[in-house]
Amino acid sequence: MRTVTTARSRYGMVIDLDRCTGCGSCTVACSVENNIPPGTENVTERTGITWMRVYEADDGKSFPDTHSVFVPIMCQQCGNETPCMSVCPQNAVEVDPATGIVGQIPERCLGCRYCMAACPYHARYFNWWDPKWPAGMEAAMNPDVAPRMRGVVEKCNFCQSRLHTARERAASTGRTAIDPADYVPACVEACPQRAITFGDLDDSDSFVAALAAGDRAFRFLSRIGTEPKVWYLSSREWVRNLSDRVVARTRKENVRG
Amino acid sequence: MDERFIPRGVQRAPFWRFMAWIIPWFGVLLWGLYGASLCLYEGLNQTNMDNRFAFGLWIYLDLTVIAFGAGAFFTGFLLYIMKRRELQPVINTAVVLGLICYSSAIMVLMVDVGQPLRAWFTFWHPNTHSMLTEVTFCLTCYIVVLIIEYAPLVLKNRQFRNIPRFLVFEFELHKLMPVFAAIGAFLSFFHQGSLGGLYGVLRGRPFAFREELGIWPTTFFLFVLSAMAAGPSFVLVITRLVERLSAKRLVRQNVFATLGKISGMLLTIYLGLKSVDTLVWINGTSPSAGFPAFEYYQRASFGTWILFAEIVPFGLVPALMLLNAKVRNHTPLLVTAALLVLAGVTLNRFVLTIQTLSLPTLTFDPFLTYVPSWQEVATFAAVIAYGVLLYSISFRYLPLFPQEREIARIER
Amino acid sequence: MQVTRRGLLKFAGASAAGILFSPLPWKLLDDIAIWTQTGPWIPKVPRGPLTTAFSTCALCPGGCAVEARCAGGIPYAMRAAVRHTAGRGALCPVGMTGHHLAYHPLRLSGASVIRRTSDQVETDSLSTQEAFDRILGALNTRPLATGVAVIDQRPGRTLSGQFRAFLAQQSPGYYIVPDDDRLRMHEAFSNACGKDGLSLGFDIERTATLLTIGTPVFDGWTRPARTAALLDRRHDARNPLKLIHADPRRTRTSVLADQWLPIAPGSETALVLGLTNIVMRDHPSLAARYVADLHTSDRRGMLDVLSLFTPGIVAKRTGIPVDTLEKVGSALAHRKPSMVIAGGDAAGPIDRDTHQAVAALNILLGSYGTPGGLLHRDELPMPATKMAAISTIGDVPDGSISLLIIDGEEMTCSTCWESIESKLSPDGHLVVSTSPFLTQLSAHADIVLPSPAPYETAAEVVGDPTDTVVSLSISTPLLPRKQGSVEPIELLNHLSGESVAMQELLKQRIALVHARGRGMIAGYQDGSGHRLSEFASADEIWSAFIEGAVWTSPPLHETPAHSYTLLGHSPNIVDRWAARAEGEPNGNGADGQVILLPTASSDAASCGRISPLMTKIYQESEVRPTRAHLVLHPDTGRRCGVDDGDQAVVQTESGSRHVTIRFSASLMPGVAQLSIGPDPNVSGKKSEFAGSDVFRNTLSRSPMAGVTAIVRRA
Amino acid sequence: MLPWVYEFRWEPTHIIFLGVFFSVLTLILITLARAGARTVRDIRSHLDDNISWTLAFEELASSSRVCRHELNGDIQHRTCTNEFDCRSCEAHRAFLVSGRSASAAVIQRSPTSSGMFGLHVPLDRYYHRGHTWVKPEADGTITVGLDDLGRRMVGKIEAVELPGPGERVTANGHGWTIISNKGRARLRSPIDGNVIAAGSESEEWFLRVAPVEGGPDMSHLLRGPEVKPWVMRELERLQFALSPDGGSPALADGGVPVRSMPDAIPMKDWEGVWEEMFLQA
Repeated sequence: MRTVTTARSRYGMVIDLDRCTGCGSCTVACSVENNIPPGTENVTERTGITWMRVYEADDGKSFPDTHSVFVPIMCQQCGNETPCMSVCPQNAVEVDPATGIVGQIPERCLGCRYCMAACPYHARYFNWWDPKWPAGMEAAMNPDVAPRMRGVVEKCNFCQSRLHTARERAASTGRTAIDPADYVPACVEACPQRAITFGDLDDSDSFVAALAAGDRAFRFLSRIGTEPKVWYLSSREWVRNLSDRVVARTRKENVRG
Repeated sequence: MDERFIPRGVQRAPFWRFMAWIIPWFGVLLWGLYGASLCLYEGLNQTNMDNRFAFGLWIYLDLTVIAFGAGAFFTGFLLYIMKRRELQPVINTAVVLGLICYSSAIMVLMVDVGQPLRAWFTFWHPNTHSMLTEVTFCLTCYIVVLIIEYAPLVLKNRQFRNIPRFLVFEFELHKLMPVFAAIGAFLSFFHQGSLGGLYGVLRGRPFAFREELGIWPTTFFLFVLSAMAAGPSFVLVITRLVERLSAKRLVRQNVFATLGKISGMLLTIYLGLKSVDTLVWINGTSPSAGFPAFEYYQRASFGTWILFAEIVPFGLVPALMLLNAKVRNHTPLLVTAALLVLAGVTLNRFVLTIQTLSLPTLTFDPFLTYVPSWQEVATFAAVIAYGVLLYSISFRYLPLFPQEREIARIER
Repeated sequence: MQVTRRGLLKFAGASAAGILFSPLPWKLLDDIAIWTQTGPWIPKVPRGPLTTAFSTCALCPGGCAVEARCAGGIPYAMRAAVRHTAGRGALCPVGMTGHHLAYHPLRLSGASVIRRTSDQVETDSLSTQEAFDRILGALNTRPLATGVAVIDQRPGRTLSGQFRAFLAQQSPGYYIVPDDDRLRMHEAFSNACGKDGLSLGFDIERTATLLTIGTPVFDGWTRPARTAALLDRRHDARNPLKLIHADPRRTRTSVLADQWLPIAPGSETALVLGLTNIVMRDHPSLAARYVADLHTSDRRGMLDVLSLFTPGIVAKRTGIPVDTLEKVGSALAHRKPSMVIAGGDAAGPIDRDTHQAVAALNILLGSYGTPGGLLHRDELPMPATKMAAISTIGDVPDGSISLLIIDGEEMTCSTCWESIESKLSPDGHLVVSTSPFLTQLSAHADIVLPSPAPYETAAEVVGDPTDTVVSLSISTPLLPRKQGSVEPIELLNHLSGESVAMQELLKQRIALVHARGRGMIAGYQDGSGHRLSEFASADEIWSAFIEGAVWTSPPLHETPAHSYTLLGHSPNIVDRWAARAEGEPNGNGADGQVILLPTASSDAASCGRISPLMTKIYQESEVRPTRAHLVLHPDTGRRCGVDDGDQAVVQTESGSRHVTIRFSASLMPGVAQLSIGPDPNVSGKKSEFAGSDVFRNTLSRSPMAGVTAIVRRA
Repeated sequence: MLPWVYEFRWEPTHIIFLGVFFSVLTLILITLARAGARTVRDIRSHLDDNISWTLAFEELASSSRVCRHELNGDIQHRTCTNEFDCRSCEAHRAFLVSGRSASAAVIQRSPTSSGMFGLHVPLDRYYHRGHTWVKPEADGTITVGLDDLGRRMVGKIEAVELPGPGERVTANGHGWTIISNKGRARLRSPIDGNVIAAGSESEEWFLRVAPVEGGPDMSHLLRGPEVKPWVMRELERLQFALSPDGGSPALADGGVPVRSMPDAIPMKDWEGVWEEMFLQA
């Protein structure tokens, strides 16, 4: 039975692209936190597992007029018609109504990868290999997160184990709601440039809600109507135009021949 | 050597020649099984699929063979439900082809998924909103139906017929065949449609996403129709191929013509609806999702030619050919038209699976390419070899073509 | 009621059937899924009480404050100590995984003898005592007129002082530090100011106009917290920072700078002198103040050489339009405070003459000794007395070293083996490396003594060399020290016959700092700040350090030295500068010819070993290029006959490398970028130590000049 | 999937979906079970012979299903639709009623040796389409045997498996089995009756039966003028059975069938020929 919590939240994230230097700390912190194993010898950017991944996007112009921006992309936590959840044949993807977090249940995943085809953000990753750590390095695994097995899909879940910990802490101190300071995903904590803000979008007092409502805020592929809960900020217009293809200029290097 | 197992009254190649035909295919099958077992044992890292190309050759293969396998349900439907008796001569071969296509699709799916041992979870924790659940349920039921439909054929083998219990069971089962044909038609309708819906519901892939009609995206109906158009053509092409390989006439020309006519009519309806659907998609669905449709075709390898090819040379041309009685009575032209139909459906499935995944969604995504690994190709080849073997064995030992004896007699 | 056997059977049968209609068997069936999750091949997560420990990251001199989350006393995750107030609170990805290095697959388990064949490195184990004895033997029986040398890749530590003290007793003893940009910059300023032993820091937090010449300020040049401060300055409402980055390469700094000056390879001197020319021409007051008053030994020569660098000539040489140059010059002169920083890239130092020109321009701009400019640093005192002089490898005569000790190699490898090789005595030599892993240099050594991995021992962190304040802290041990590891001081003790404990030496140094009585000690745990004078003794400070704390000096604001000369004291500098007015031809891709430029992330990962998890940002995403990716402009690529994704070979006079072509329209045509940084792709593989490579012998040249290379399809 | 499984949802879509799935599954299983149950029922009520005959008839090419009234010239073309069972054939009755049908012919009493294509086909008996004959004996019993073409097809008989006295045989049902060195030839009984005596290979007949109550119904058996055209067509059919593709081995055209075909024609699958010619399913 699912416990129904009265205090509902809608957790979301705002990433300031004007502050991201593409250092990769978020990616690494995420992997450390969630016991994502190091890549195998022949891993590539297309077979690896990076729940939080930094892309480099540009304005499509050529040298020397080109401008670039680093874009960290993780599960965008779609709030409407969540594509991955609706396509999973065996309910291995769930949207927690209490938090709005889209969660993956690896023990139930068949590995059909339909959700990966469904996700427009490429935020879902498949375990192509058995999880392996160099000898002895298991000692440096996060005790709070179970490693996944080969053949299942996984993705960002806003560090769900940290939410559990925060809830336990709240329960042990007799509070009904968690302290926002207790629940911060690893990437948010790790970002050396403080580019990522996290919080409850429904809480009008939260910083994250204010940022998401600002002029600089936009979401990727907003027109497909999936209502992601991850927002991006930029004061550069061309960066905001990256949100949807219809407003972005055609990128020349994508078009070959 | 094996004469006692060959149906009476038909001539089959000498055993050694049959073996010479079987053994290379068996070798291919073994190679493919080795590739597939590598994928199962070592994991899917043996394939060239990746997180971005989460589906590859196998899903494409599945969608295509299942479309081809539609001949089984549709012929059964026409014969048993619509009482089109003229299709009786090809019902057996249609059933065998259907069984081959569906069983191979299921086998490949079992290699394709990461945790095949959990396949039953779909039944246990079904998400009824997922097209894949619908596909899984229908495929499972339908493979049972196909096996039941195939069983009487097996029991028709001379050695089984000598056993009264088998004989009577085959007789009784055959009498109930319309029930199975009806169930099969019902199930096939849904899973052919759901396979289309599989991509049509992908909101995040505007290249494949389609508006809903009722509760299904339009590709649901287009898939049903295109599969129904392809099924008879596949039966036609394979039967003709077997005729050529065995140097025998197996069915009468009028059967071919009927299959061609059915294929042509359905293809025409399909094309009409597909064109409307494409126009709605280009002008409405895709732009409103933020994707200018012309952009999909800006990649050199996947230009507008692919859309044109699907609709004109592999759609309109065979449709017009098949609707023409003269063409239908001219076997080489008829077979050419049927091959074009199959090519069109193959291309359509390719576009929906491979092109959908290679096209970028985010503005800074690259256009991707994918080349299957040898393990994937081997598994693919194993499916073909399995099909050839099962069909060859069925053709040799089971009375697939009821008209064969008669035609042979008349021709003398 | 009569109980019959039949009744019993019926009951049992019915019960079995009935159970099927209860959740029990189905729930059990469901749990099968858990078994696949907990198979023996799935690693088990550690168990134990969860605790938090504080330490300092010792992977680079940045010395970031870290908070380690531990299970059963073993750290499993690192994060920046956020409550720390001394401007830190940020970690780079390498620092975040520093605790993984102890599990590195190339970790050496004991003293090893290295056997090196043409493409392979093999190790034979050796007892520590044997290794010590062989080293002592080499010291004692060395040929006459050959010396002992220590290459200290991380100078400034207490251990460095011990090395220097040891070498002072040898004849000759060479104490060799990396010939890097920091050293060259200090040299150039010392030249210009006529004052030796300068130590300068960059006050980037207050700069308004910052011109960086190849300096990767957004890519690990300084510790992440200062990079964040730089970003904050860009959004400063009153006087925002304008960052102009000159670099032929497209780097993360090129991308993030307000303005990128994609100068032609090798034209950085021309750019600096051209800007100097513009500033002097347009701002006679500056010129008057610094040049007209004859603060140069050769005013005529200076003006002559500057006349060779007119905006037109420089625009041609650098490829930067005249009006852009004028605007940059104007910004430097007007948007004060301004500063020019050159070099600092992990791909190698830029040449001395450019540094001399940069020093001149900085002096001209008045950024020397000004807030927002270059400030003097007050270096930490050393407990050792009578220390050998600091030299670079170039200062050592050829064939003069018979015992060489290389230390600190695991963190950085800014000295390349080729420059060392010729210095070794042809009559026999022994090369010893102290490193926890097999690295680029230790793979060339004869004996490797495995030093403890990060967090296995109390290591001294002397603070960010780019900072204007000096700091000191201790990387508190968090992991048990691996059996068989040897602290370098143990080797030194063995050689010098003394027995000093590292901890005692560190305390001696802390006592010296304490004696100066300046600065603050900040704790990581609570962010508390305490004046140094509140601590009664070095022991108390030591305790605070072990619990996670840092000492920082107060900033120094010294007035500029009075006597300086823009040309410095380098002989013939004017002629060498003049030679740079004319450029070498750029690679245009014809016949596959390109100018190959080395790139590297400049954080702690610049060259040392990195966590196995770093595949996430090297291989599994495109954040950092791997050594196997050659990045080219599509036009250049096509002229070379290669396409995006092709396998290709890039060849220079010193070697060749197999690469995958990656196109980027943002790159300068005619150049190709290739990473020289660490790469989990090759880490630990034979190819890592392969005999030749494309950049061999070129690291001592400016990385921005590049080398000529041929690219062809493999 | 089931209400007690975690994740079961009481949503309409869920219920409809699973309802349809279970219905289809149930329907498949029920239909399959029905086929099974009918099989058991058929076997229990000994309908297997009938079914076998039905299937054997269906197996025949339509050109081989010639009606006896075409054979005897009553009509130009007619294909049998009643499994060669004239006893229940309305059309046959109509022909008889018309009074001009040759099927009404009475067999000759004398054992006229009638040479037909080199075969011995006496017209003093009735012929079954499965190459067995029925001859009413003077004592009121009936002998049942294999016709000359059948004997030549079987060749040298090594053994026979005959029903014992007292056993019942039914028309079109299993009669007896002949074993030769080429295999087993199963023969259909031409007539209903109770076996009185079993013959042997040396005798002309294999079974002597007592007719069932109400006298022997032999209206489905061929006689008189029907026999020759039938034999001719059977020779044709044999020719085809021996060489489906028209190649060797074949009977010499117009020649006389040899006495023992299996010896003369070294063909492996004689059982197949017998099954074909003796109308086995």
